[in-house]
Amino acid sequence: MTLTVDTLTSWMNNFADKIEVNKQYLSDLDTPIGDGDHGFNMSRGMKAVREKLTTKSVDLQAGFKNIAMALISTVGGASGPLYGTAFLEMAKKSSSTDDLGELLKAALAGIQNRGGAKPGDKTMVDVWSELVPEVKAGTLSKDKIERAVESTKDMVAKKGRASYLGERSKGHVDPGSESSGYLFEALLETEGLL
Amino acid sequence: MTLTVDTLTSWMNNFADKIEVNKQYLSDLDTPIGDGDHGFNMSRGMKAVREKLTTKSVDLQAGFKNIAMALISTVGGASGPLYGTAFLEMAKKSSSTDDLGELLKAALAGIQNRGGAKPGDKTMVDVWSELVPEVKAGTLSKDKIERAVESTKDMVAKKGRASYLGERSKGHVDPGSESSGYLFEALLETEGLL
Amino acid sequence: MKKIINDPHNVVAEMVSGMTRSYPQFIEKIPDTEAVVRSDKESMKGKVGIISGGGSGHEPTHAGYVGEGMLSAAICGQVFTSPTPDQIYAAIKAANQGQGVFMVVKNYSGDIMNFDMAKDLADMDDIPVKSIVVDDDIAVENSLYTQGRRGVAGTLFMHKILGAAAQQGASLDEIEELAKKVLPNIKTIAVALSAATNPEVGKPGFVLKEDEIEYGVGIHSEPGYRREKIKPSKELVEELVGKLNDEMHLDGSKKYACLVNGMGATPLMEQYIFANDVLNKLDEFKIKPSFMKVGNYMTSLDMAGISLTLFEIKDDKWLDYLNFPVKTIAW
Amino acid sequence: MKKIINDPHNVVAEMVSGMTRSYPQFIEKIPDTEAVVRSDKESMKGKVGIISGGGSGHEPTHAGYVGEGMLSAAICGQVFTSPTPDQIYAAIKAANQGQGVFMVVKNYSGDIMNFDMAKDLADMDDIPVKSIVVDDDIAVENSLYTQGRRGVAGTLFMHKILGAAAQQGASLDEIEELAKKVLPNIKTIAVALSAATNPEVGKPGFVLKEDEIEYGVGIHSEPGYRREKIKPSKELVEELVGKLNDEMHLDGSKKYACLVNGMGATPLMEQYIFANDVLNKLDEFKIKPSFMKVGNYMTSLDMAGISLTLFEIKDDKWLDYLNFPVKTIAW
Ligand SMILES: Nc1ncnc2c1ncn2[C@@H]1O[C@H](COP(=O)(O)OP(=O)(O)O)[C@@H](O)[C@H]1O
Ligand SMILES: Nc1ncnc2c1ncn2[C@@H]1O[C@H](COP(=O)(O)OP(=O)(O)O)[C@@H](O)[C@H]1O
Ligand SMILES: [Mg+2]
Ligand SMILES: [Mg+2]
Ligand SMILES: [Mg+2]
Ligand SMILES: [Mg+2]
Repeated sequence: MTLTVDTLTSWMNNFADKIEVNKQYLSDLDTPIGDGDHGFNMSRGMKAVREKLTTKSVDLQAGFKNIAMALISTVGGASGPLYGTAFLEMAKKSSSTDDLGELLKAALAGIQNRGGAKPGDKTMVDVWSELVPEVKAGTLSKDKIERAVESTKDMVAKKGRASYLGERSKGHVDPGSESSGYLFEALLETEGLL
Repeated sequence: MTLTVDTLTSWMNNFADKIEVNKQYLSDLDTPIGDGDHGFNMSRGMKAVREKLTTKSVDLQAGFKNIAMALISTVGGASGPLYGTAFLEMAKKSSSTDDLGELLKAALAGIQNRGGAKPGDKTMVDVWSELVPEVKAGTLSKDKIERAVESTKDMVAKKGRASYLGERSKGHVDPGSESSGYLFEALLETEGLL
Repeated sequence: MKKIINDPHNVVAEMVSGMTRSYPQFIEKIPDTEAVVRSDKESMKGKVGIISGGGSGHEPTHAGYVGEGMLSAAICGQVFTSPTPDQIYAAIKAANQGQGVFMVVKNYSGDIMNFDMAKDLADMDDIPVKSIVVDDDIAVENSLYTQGRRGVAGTLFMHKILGAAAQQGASLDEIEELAKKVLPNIKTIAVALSAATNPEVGKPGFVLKEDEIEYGVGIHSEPGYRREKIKPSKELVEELVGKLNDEMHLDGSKKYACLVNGMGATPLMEQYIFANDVLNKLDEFKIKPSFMKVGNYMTSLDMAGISLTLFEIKDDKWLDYLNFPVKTIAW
Repeated sequence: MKKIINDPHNVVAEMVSGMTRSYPQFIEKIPDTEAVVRSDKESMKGKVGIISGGGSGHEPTHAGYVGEGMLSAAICGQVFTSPTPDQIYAAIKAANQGQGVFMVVKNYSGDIMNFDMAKDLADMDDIPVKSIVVDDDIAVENSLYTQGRRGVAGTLFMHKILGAAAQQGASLDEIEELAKKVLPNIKTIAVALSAATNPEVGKPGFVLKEDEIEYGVGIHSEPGYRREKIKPSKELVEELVGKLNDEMHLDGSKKYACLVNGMGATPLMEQYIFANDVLNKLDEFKIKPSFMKVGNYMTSLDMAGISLTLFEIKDDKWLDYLNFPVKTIAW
């Protein structure tokens, strides 16, 4: 459960692959309750991340920082600062630990700080707050990821663009939760990590 | 073949009826080679004419002038000044004659003067120049009117909006010729006139 | 047809009312007409009046250009239909300050005849009236034997130049001379993605397929010269600047003004992208426009498309006229 | 999707390039960004910088309002996507003249977070930065527990007022106080006839039937509060002014500014007809707007529809700010 520059790189490349494959699907999820661009936003960002990762970072902190800066400066929208902040917080934390659970905990705190969302607000926070403890406990599974993502479907959005819909945001999976699900799936699939 | 205030009135009311019934058709004719408004233009004008005719004019000249002014001030477009001028010229002429052939001859001269079109230019001039001699000769017929109107179909427009189409104006009846055809039909149908 | 209107037969009256009431500082209605005149009468004193008009549906043309430094009055005809002589005559009288009135007419049979009749009426009142007929659209073949070419978006430059000259005190004869000199240097060509729907007619002038465009369309949905599949903006520019070059022989040692004009339903984003490609293409000719505008200036109701106007500035004074400050709704 | 573009992924860069190159007298690009700053640096000297920005697709917002008397700089994000903090930070630096910078932000999660992060960056440089979050759209319920309301066309008035105040020398604190006072008096509501098509997405945000409209739609095709059959303009006005009245309690003894805003594909003729009906309806409240504008000011790509903004002018100074002359592309 400790992260290295190499495992970080393969985790991120895997995440980038998933985003690329599901770009249209993520944007489709963002259409009924948002503005239909989440897939394109994430794809733009992960292309920049992949670009950065072609040069090997000196250490974990540099790696996280590079990823954070790439996301912050290319994604925009709501997901840009949120994912960007998550990786920036992991960069900060990585000076004192390389434990994945600890790093992700810091990331979640950063997301909540930046966006002010609580669990139940139908945002990526729902997936992160559900799954970070699972990572720490070593019990993350594909099934749990799926359930965490699906759980956002029946929620009423309180933050983000979907919140303008009120009750009508019900019945749709939150796009940022879906992309966060991919991040955790990519983690699960990264060999030698969990 | 002499015109009176009463026969002028029934001629015009009959013409107005025909315009109203065929308003959409005239606009449809104006769509492929013009701007699709000829029927609406004429209908606006003939409504105003009908309104004017509810008060009986003192004499033929006043009658023609009223009609001319109604058309000039409500139709607009190309057909407004042309029909307007036609009736204005008949008003002028009616101080010296009440012969229908003479009056219509003056009207045609006015139309040509105003618009500069010659026979063969695919305008209402084609119908007028074909049919005015028939009226003078007492040989106007439904058939001749129809043929005069139809003859514009294969012409290439040289004046009016249709002229911007060049060769592509071929194959469509000229809308102003069709409405002029109605004017002559209305004349033919006016009892005690021809 | 989905439109924000009330009665399709009453759109012009309501439009003119909305325009004059929204902008009373610039324009007011001439009573009993659908024509408008400057509210600021002081600014017209002692000047030649410049008037323009035509069918409605080209908003902000024509009323949007009435105001100090530009038009004195404008006449709003029915949609796509020339205004009537009595209304034009009313505008002439409202614009006349004893120095005469100059009429900017676009080359359509209806406009020419109605403005002519209005001039006849003004003659009887001894109001000196002169005019120019604008025919900037190069999509149509030029010919002595037909109607000739249509007047389209380039008319905007004519309004601006004559308006500035009149404001600076040019006489009626000087205005006429200026108009004649300017006219042959303004050329326009358009491309349409969809036709306009006249509210009274209820259906579009023509229908293009989901992937089709048409070059050379007029501002009343008159058909153009070629239909083909939609192309990238760059290639549309290639075609349109090519046509303009055939006509004008673009030359890097000369000065030009440029107008990229949206037809009504085309977003500004697309217009700016198109403008960017126009500037790239003009670069190849070593031309950097001395004056440029991008926006909805001479529209055609809800038509989607763009027209491109180039205007060779033969005299630096013309550039000053273009830059001369005005107080209007829309310049 | 039929659009005059080249590459759907490159529309913003080409649009900004077209805009800055067409109007070099007003704006120029900030190097390595899609942000623009006033060309006339002299006009910014010693003044608080006012900046604004957000996703693109709302042209002429935001870059069209950069110029003397209005915005100092504007940041153009991807279509309907908040710009990134580094670009906002570049605009802050370009706008800062030692008096600090005030940011006008619209109430979207993305905008708020990105502008916040930019402020953090500016803090490290000791550039004083303050901001206001505009949330004028009354279509959405106001609530302390959610995101709250969207920022839409009323933002235009905020830009104008703060821009004028800054130009006249107001300090950063004074600007903040002014912004806070103005904010609760600006309210907007919209009606859509069709949704926008983001070029990257390739299909409209939602689809309305040939005879359907939707009230309360946002400027990114966010769904509104009710769908129904198309109505005459008068009745649309009845609904929209009714909603505004519920919120603002319209009062003939008070002063108002009014903005009738076209969403991109709606012809000006329809906007003026709608404006006429708005003025009729306001007449019933004995209100005659002290300031009015009609046109495409805050668009949503090719969306068809109109928004109506009313702004209660609580202080005559605000009216002076609205009338203060500016040099911009689009005000
Ligand atoms: N305040 C917030 N806190 C946490 N997550 C948020 C917040 N606002 C939005 N999100 C997440 O961002 C996602 C939308 O991202 P994206 O579509 O890229 O941005 P935008 O909404 O600006 O278009 C939402 O699905 C949600 O998960
Ligand atoms: N110069 C002209 N001389 C004679 N008739 C003309 C001329 N120009 C146009 N017309 C006639 O006017 C008709 C079109 O009228 P209308 O559609 O009402 O006007 P507009 O073309 O202005 O829309 C044409 O069909 C033609 O018969
Ligand atoms: Mg989104
Ligand atoms: Mg016609
Ligand atoms: Mg017409
Ligand atoms: Mg977005």
